[in-house]
Amino acid sequence: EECGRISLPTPIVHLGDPITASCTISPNCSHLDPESQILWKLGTELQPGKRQRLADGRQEFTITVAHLNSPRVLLSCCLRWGTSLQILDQAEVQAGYPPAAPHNLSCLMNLTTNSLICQWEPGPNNHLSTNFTLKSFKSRGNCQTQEDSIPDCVPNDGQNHCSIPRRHLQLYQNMGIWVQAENALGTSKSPQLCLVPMDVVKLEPPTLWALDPSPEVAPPQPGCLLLRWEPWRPSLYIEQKCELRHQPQPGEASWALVGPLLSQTLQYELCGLLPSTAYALQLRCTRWPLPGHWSDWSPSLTLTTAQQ
Amino acid sequence: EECGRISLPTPIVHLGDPITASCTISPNCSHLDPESQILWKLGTELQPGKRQRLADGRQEFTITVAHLNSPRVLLSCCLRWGTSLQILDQAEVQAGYPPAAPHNLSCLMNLTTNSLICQWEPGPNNHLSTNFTLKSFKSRGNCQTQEDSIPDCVPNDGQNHCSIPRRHLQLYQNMGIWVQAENALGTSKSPQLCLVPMDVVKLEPPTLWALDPSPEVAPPQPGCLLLRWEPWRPSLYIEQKCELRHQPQPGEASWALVGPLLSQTLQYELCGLLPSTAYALQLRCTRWPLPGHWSDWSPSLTLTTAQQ
Amino acid sequence: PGPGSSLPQSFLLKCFEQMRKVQADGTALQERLCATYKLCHPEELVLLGHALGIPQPPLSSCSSQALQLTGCLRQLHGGLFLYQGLLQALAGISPELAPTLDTLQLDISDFAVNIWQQMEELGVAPAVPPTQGTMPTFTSSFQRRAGGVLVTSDLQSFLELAYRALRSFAKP
Repeated sequence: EECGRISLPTPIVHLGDPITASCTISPNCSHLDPESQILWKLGTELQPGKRQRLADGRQEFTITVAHLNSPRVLLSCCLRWGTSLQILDQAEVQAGYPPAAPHNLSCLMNLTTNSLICQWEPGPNNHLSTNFTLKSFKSRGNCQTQEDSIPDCVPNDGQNHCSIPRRHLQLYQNMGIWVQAENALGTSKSPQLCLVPMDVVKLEPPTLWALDPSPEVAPPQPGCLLLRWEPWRPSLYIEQKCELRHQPQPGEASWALVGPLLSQTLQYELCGLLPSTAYALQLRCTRWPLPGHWSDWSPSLTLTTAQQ
Repeated sequence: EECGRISLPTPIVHLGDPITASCTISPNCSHLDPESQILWKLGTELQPGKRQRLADGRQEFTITVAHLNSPRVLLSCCLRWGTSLQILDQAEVQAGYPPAAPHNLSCLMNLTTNSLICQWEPGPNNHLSTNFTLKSFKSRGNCQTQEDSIPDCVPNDGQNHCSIPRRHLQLYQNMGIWVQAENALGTSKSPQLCLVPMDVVKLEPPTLWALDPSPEVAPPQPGCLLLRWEPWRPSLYIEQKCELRHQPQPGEASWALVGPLLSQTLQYELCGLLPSTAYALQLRCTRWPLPGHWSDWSPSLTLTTAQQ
Repeated sequence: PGPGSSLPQSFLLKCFEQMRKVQADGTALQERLCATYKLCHPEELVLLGHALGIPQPPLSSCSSQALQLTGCLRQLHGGLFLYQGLLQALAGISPELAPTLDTLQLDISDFAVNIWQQMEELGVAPAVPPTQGTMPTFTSSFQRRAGGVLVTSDLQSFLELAYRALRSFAKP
């Protein structure tokens, strides 16, 4: 037969809130004589319980913790038995806060993985296990009305980003997106974004080459460099503009910017540079005139201008 | 209505074997007049077909390839139609060999992943999609009789190793293990291993430290070094022996070996070395006296002996 | 003003981008059908096309002789809707080609939605959305691959004509 059984109103409370637990001692607990003392162990601290006799003859010992100030407390109902303290039952009480609203939600359309990748900041630690879900729906207008729902995107454990696969997206239509955070004490929602996936496309960097002098291509003037570039191949169908930056090496001087430039150029002469000087050159592109994000800068190309 | 349909006795044959295909032309194929010529396209090579009239009025054109010498052939049944050659049907014929018996099967018990990892060599390419399966059973004796079967271990695509998880293993019992290879033309089996998982345990390397002189520890004699080491923590329950190797730096001379040594030594004085010379030191351990595999050598520890 | 001055610039820019994407997807599918199955020329599959009964959508209102905005948009949408159905009928073409086929279908459906919404904004959308007619049945993997060659080839010419029509609508 079982001697003690703890019951809790709820295993999870707000941090700082009170909690009352009761330990019911069954009458036929043979080791128990009426005068046995029941003690509560709160974490490692011993506290007496308030004794009550129930109608059915069972004894009940209650304890009230005024403010539960640690996220996890072990509560044990113990019986003093000779010189030892016997643990009859144990319960775990968790304390925390309802989830704060996730913030800084932002999304990028990734054409390599063909998915919309959204990330957010979860907000302060609420001490409780919290599930984040990226929710979204397709919408005609500016996301006031929901046309078709999109399956929830559940991030891997502990991660604060999620990828919505291509088959759930309409790349050229508005969609409403937000993050929901949920734990035992409540639910919160981030502000809702309203975006068109293709308008948040971020391209991979273009490729920049030096143009080697050849019969058709005259060598560059002093203080000039001959370049050519090509956008990232999978984005060839997207109209883009690019910008070039250059910096004499070693790189104390700041970058100089040249743009806007066409996204595809077979031959470009960059002039106005110092003669016989090494330059680091980088290019980036963005969808244009339709909206999009700038790609990262291409890897640095280092070229040296001709002598005077 | 369908004009032509290819039928093959089998889509997969032995490399070098003959194959006969037939293309049946339906009578109501409106574009077909009795004299139309049916040609076979074997890969890119055109060949005439032998014409036969079937009882039900349909025409059948057959082709026999004496020796199918390439692993994959596209066979097309074509109709000369005006100036063009119309493809009526196309079949894919594969040719290869039954799988060779996998060989060099070996297994190691990995205490980090807590699984028995077996690897093998698949044998020559048989040109056909081949499935490898690691099969095993628990056995009392020397694997002649099968007590309990163990679920098949199916490697990821293209990999020639597989891990049998702990829950399927009895670490101190014999088990029979072999690899089965199967493709459309047959099945083959590797020779069977009979092993006890713990007897093929391979430990992670021990950790080797220099023993810094301190009040309790006198500085080492010239030509000596003070060391201590500890086996890999998760293997502390396993009785082991170790061996040390050292090599003066820079390392032209070969390694000198010292062993057997206890698996755990709080203080060890290594002598017989050249004074004021840098030495690279490494340690490895193995389960002992029970069988096991040597661990890899520990990362190199470089110490310099005192002056004379 | 030109026949299409009522078409917003952003709609046209999106259309051109979507068309180039669908054409790129179509080319990818054609290249793979050619590389893997040596099915490189639609002309070799004309007879089979007749036998399978692969329909070709009308685009008369988009031709230069009879260019008409509403009619062209409706035929463009109708054609895209038909191609969605045809590509769906090709499902099971082969494990290697399935991803390319899926991308093509998704991009065509996105494009069709864009056209439909623009027609609604212009108040010229058909009262009843189109419903798919009977599709050809492809009874073997060869027929699905041959169908893939024929459908993508027709789709490329369809898009070429539509691109030129929209280009002329874009001129002020």
